[in-house]
Amino acid sequence: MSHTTTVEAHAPAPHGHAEPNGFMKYLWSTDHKIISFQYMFTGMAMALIAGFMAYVFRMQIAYPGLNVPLFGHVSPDVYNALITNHGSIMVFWVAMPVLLAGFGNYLIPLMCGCDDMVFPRINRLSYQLFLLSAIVLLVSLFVPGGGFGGAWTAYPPLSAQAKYSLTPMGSTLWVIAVALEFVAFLLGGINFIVTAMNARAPGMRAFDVPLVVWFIVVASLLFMASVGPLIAGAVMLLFDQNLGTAFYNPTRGGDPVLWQHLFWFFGHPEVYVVLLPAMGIVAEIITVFARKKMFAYKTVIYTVIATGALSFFVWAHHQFVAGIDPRMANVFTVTTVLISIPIAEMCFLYIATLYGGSIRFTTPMLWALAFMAEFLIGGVTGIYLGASGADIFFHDTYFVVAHFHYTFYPIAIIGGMAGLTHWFPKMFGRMMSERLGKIHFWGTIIPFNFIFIPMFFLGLSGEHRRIYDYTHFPDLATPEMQALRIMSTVALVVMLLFQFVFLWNFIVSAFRGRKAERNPWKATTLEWTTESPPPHGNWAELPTVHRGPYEYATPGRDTDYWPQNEKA
Amino acid sequence: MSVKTIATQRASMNIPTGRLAVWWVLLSEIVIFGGVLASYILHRLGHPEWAEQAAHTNVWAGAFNTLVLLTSSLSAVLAHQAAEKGDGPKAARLLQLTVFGGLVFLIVKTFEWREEIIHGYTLQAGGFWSYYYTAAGLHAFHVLAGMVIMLWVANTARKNQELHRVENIGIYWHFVDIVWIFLFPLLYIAK
Amino acid sequence: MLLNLPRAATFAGEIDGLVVLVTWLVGVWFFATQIMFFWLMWRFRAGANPKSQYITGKEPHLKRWINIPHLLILLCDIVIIVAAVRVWVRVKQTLPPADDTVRIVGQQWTWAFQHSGSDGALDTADDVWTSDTLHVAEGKTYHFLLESRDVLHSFFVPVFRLKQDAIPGRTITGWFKPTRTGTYDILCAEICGIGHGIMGGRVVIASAEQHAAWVQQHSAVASATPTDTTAVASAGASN
Amino acid sequence: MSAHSAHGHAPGAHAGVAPHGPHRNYVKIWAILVALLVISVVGPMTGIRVVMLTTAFGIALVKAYMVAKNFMHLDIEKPIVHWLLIVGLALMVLLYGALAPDIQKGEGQYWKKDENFHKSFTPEKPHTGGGQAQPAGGSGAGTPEHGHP
Repeated sequence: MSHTTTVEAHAPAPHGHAEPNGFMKYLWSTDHKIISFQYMFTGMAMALIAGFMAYVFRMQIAYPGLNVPLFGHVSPDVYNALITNHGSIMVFWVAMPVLLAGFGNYLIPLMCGCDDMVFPRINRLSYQLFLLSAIVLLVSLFVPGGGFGGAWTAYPPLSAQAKYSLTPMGSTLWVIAVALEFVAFLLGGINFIVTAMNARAPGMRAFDVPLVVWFIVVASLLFMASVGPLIAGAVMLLFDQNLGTAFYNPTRGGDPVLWQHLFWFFGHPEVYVVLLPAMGIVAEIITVFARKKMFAYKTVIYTVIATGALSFFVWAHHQFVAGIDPRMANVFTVTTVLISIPIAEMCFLYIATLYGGSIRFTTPMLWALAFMAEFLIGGVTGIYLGASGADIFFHDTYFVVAHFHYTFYPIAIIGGMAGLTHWFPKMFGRMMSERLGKIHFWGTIIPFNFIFIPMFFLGLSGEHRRIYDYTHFPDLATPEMQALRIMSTVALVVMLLFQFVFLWNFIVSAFRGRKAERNPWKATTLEWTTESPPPHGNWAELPTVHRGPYEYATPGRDTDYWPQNEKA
Repeated sequence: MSVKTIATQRASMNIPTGRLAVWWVLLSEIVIFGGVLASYILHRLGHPEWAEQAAHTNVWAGAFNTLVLLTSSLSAVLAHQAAEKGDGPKAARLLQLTVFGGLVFLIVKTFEWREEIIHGYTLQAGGFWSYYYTAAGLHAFHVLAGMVIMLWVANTARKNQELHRVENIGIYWHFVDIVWIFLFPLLYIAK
Repeated sequence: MLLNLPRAATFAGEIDGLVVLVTWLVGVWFFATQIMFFWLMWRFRAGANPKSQYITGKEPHLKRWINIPHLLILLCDIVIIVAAVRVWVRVKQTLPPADDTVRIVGQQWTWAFQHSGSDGALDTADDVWTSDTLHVAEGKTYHFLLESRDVLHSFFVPVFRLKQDAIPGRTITGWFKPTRTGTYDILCAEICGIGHGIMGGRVVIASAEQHAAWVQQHSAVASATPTDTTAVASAGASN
Repeated sequence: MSAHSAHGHAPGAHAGVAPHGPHRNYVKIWAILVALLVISVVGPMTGIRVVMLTTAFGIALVKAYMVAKNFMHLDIEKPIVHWLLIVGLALMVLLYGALAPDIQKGEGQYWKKDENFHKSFTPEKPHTGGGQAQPAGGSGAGTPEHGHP
């Protein structure tokens, strides 16, 4: 206690002069808020690219052989490169930067009441590595031989040997990009965890920390603990590709299945790495706009930890029919189906939080509620795939595609939108247009369901993934199935068009929107106690915390919210 | 930034921020090396015939390098001791000694590998050799990184600044040492 | 029956049954939760409930609403696990005695099938190699030896509800027993390069007699020509 | 976990130099480590496999433990640190255990590995092989883009 106060006596002093000016301020800043914007804007740009890819290959599926407007003819290798990089980008270059790095960087210091991340320069380095990885990935699309087309899971031998993939440079650059991205997020993750653990405001105990911070910390922890083997595996894959080793080459003593295990040992926790930040964002928003204390705050945290722990024991459900020993599948079925227990508990607690609330349907709240409604669909359809017996049929059909889009879309897009619209006033000091916001919301949610519901039925009729033209398969080329494909493609185009409403709203509001006061939503957490946008260093005098994060409608007070830093 | 952020100087967990961060780094390192070694052990036990490839490794070079790393760990921990006493210059000298140890390690490795490659035991010479060069190479890369950081730490420590960094880089160095302690039997002794 | 997808193998019905079971168990919870969710949204909208209540979540009478459903979900999970494992064991962990055996070889980008021929044994002179078309008899139990020449493939027959990845360097044995005649798709469900989009085949399920006739005819041809795997190339004619 | 109990490592030049318990004789510890190293090198020379394995890996564990305890000062480190290291190691054990049935074993339930499988096939490059083996119009699927770079 003593040292913190003494230190914070000279709080504003360190900064101001420390920062470079002009454009360099944006490019070279160590300020966590700037870095968060860098991550978010890069993520959004990548999202647009991946969205365009989706448009191109969905058009090809719906109208095989058609010259896709704005793109042209889609040959099989181009199609493979598009689906591969759409997946990679959406997971590694959109969901992670926006949700984990973007909101993590922005919220952790502000919600923990400190002036910056604990290692600002490492933080900057992590973004720069991330940017480099993004560039490498984009370059890989234009090298001779074309972009990598072995799917985002990059199973060898296809990914390991150019004579099979026919994309020697593309696959190498893809692996390099992914590995770089991992290193960037390791640096970032260490920063998040240590900041939240060690740099909390005086008086802020572990259970005074807002849920979103808890969730981001757990997510970073999952990432750090699971990505290692895949980094090693990526190095081995690079050697297989370029140095003639045979780690994954069965003809010379290697084993292709090894990569699948290393990949999914990371790949499944990765789902929770991106899910948890979104869940945290939703928790913050629901409590604010329901004017409610989180229902059983501590239980929520325990469920998160349980989910995180369990997520390390389920990875092989991605490999049920991949040639692993069938006896193992039974173990992983049990763990996989059981993970529904903490997740269901978490969803119930969120829903229970609405009970007795006074719900205001602002744009962020709409996104948050939509997250719950849509994610439930993704959650329950996961049971089909976790049940090994059913997965024999469902594995690698469009049922899987629909399922994980019902998890990843709510996570990356709906959760991201919820966060952006909620903290926009704090980030840019101005309010977004509610009207445009709601138009964008409905224009996104409704088409979203029309994109992916048909895919469940396509999957149920046996349609398999990653095929550029179903007319080659008599049983799959029926007019009914083609109609479903066209339906989801049309819905996709509509949804993409509605995103321009958001971009317009975002840009115009950022410059012309109504000025936002410090605490437009009347929220309790610390980030709302400083100006909007916060200055470098966040607070003139760093806050001290007196209570938990969700004191809404506390009995015996005239205001219905009680900021964490307000003296009793 | 010349002046540290306040966040960096807080210690809600009663562990100095830098040291806490190093421990998290080690967690991520454990799983990275764990991935390589697990894959290696799986294949090694699955392929008894690799033993005859492994027979060609140079135990003496490995043993000598183990000695070197153990010794450099000693100088690193002595540097930490000096830093605790607030004797920056001494800490710096000991750190430089540690860096020298790392240098010797890398030089020995270079000659060792040169010999093996000349005799045709290259990265592609067989499954064992692939893992041998990958695991040892990954480790050597960590040694190199540690040396660079350590020189930088020594430079500030010499001016009696940031003495806590001496301990932090020391912890990392000991970890690299421990990794080698396991690589030695795995790659050299087990035949 | 899943939508318009016929069942052509003994275990297809079991897998569909499992899917239906899961749908019931999961569907009930899904709709219950959604209805509750939307009802709360409507009931506690600011208009109807201007002042929110202070609820910590420790209140027993409220906590019950979480705990009881939670236990019930655990029960459903156990049911699902048991059902899933039962089907799995039946399809992947048991090998009923075979009437005939077929070798299935995946390669970029085609399926090659080695039928045992009239002597009912693999790797003999009269084996019939075909590419893209698998010929089987209704009502016979088949063992398949699944192999791959180059990259991962996945042998997927929707009407059998059967899927198994083919891994280079491994031979995976499985089984199926066709239950209705007809010609259906064989797919490759694991991306295997630029030709993945055209890699497929057809399974021809004939009545026992028709199949026997087909075998007779082609075994003769096969035993006439020297049998080694290069026959894959020529045997295309046998479609 | 509470900032109230946070005490002053942080500010000043000595930031983070926690008082590290009783003074240790590091040189002595180093000498023991070297002695152990010698044993682990001599052990294999007996040629007895059991002796070799125990000396090699048993001693590696002891050495690692000593370095961690005395040089990294794990013995007086906060419990959280022990936990995160244990978690990391436990995960690697889990990884090994779960992979062994597939990667280490040569065969399992109804599957077996055959490293020479490719020799049983016609020698030509697999993907062109796939191309040729594809008969014109088999399953109505042409084979476009073959050998297409």
